[in-house]
Amino acid sequence: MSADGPVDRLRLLEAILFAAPEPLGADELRVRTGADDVGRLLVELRESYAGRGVELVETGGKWRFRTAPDLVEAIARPIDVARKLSRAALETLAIIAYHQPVTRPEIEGIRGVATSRGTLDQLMEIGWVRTGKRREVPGRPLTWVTTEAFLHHFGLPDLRDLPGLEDLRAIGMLDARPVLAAIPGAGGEGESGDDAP
Amino acid sequence: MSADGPVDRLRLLEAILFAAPEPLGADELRVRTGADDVGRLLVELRESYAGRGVELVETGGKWRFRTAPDLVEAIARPIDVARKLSRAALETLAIIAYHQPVTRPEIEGIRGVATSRGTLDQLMEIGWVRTGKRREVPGRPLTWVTTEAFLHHFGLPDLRDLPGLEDLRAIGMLDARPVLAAIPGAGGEGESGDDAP
Amino acid sequence: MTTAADPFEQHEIRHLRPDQLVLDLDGFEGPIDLLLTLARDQKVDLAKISILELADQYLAFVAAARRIRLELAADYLVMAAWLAYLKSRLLVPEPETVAGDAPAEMAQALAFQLQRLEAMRAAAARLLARPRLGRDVFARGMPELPPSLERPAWEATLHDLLSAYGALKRRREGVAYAPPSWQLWSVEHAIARLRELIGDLPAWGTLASFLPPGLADGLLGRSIVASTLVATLELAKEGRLEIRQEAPFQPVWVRRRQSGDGEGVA
Repeated sequence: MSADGPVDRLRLLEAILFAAPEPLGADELRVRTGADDVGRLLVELRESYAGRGVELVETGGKWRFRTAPDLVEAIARPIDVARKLSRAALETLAIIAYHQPVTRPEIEGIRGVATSRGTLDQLMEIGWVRTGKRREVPGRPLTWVTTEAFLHHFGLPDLRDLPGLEDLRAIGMLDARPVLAAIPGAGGEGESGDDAP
Repeated sequence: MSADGPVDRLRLLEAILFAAPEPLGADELRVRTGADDVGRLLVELRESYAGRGVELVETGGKWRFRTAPDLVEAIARPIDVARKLSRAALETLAIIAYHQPVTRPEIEGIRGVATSRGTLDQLMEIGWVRTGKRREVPGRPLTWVTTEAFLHHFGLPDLRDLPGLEDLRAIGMLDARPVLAAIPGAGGEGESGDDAP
Repeated sequence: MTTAADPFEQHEIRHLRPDQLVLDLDGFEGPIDLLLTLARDQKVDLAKISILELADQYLAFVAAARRIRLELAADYLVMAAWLAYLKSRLLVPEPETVAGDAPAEMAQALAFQLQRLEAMRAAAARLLARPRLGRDVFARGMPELPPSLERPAWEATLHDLLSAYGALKRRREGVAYAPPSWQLWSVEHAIARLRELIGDLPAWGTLASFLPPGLADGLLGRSIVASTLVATLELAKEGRLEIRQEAPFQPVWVRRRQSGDGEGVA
């Protein structure tokens, strides 16, 4: 145990108040610092913070640090409010991730429904997708690709680290539902043939 | 709000860092204080706390206030993460820290024993290690690296500040290659097989 | 598996004396760990360790262990055999013709293995000796949450993304089970067939007589009937056929349109 001189007791007091999960009274501080003159030390500590960005205050007989009131508004900070992505957005994002570069008609072909402009806008605004090169076919449609931020958010070092179809199958994410086997005459080849892109 | 002069920006920086529940990077601090010279302000703020009970430290590229280490005994509370860690887990942590990115077979080669399943899980759960890129060799084994939380916990500004790193490198101790394949338990097979956690 | 409070506690030497009754092998994580502990017993720089002496100690230890309890994990025995072999090669230099690694190289590799593990243990100990957050140093106990400017944080995990893609794939596989078109009798097909047939059929015939022989049951059969009916209507429109039906649900009669009615046929 160090902390004998008045300076050290002041440091100790400062550290205890800083780390405390709740405001502390003088009595408890006296016990924990071993300083009989804790009242004087508290005043000294408060003075040493005067005019700084942080101040030591006493409320209801208990002491705590807090940020200087005039700075409260200035330290306002953006708080992330969790929002869930719609299923349409998730699917569109997944298709872009797996099929990039991919055009919007291709995305719609894979999803089987029209993609609202808002979905891509939203993904772009979040910063997970961006437009890529134009496809060199008639009409030169824009393609869509994922961004660095996408990799970062989903914890992927690289696009190659995106789990492949084999991995998905292993996890059980490709388990097919029971098939509508009753359609008469629809037997034979379970051909899909609709691999869009 | 107010806060235009250098003193005010210093106060604002102090208040933001003091109030923050987690370490903050210079970029975020630059945005939130509006100070282009936030790096200089951080150094100035750190100096103004030198020798007090609370100090400003940079770990993993992020800044936070914390209590001075020499006061440990006076404010220590009985929380010890390491008490629950097995020797195997600690050794594995050190190997990942000093050899990263390192594959599981390499860890096993250095330790001379197979890694039990719980070891990496435990380190990952604590948040000190995570998977990195796959190694571009046959089998593409996953590699393991340490996290920012690891740096924060051990008070390391950067991975380069790992204790003794340069010395260990100089004497060739950071070579993760398997030694003679013939040595039993030395993991010379170079087989990955089940690198998935 | 050690779970001591200090995980880097040295193994007690008394556990290692071959003549000691207490042989705690459970304290070791494999033969390399045991070897390293024995090497420390030599009290020299690991770089100058005598591998011969180490081999002797290990073999003595294993011999003692086997005297007391016969169960010894296989890897300890493999290491014993390997060390015995290394020892014999070190003691009796053999001619160059012998295949395999040179004994000096093997000894050196083992020494490196031990040094490297020792270095990592020392590194771990130095890491643990640092002031650690939440144990030695403390962050702000009462972080203040400043007034917030709300910002949407899109909550989507890799799991969400993968399930969405998985669901999509499943849905598409479901779509694929719709009856493929080649199993239906297309109208084009029926028209082509009718065009061929009507030339041979000047008199009235029932629609059924135009259907292919061996009419299939089910969807295909029904599609043939429907397509052929549509085909007759189409050919009637073209002026090639006449259609007649006495009453609802009665047979449908068709015949080739009689010539001399003038209208050219496209």
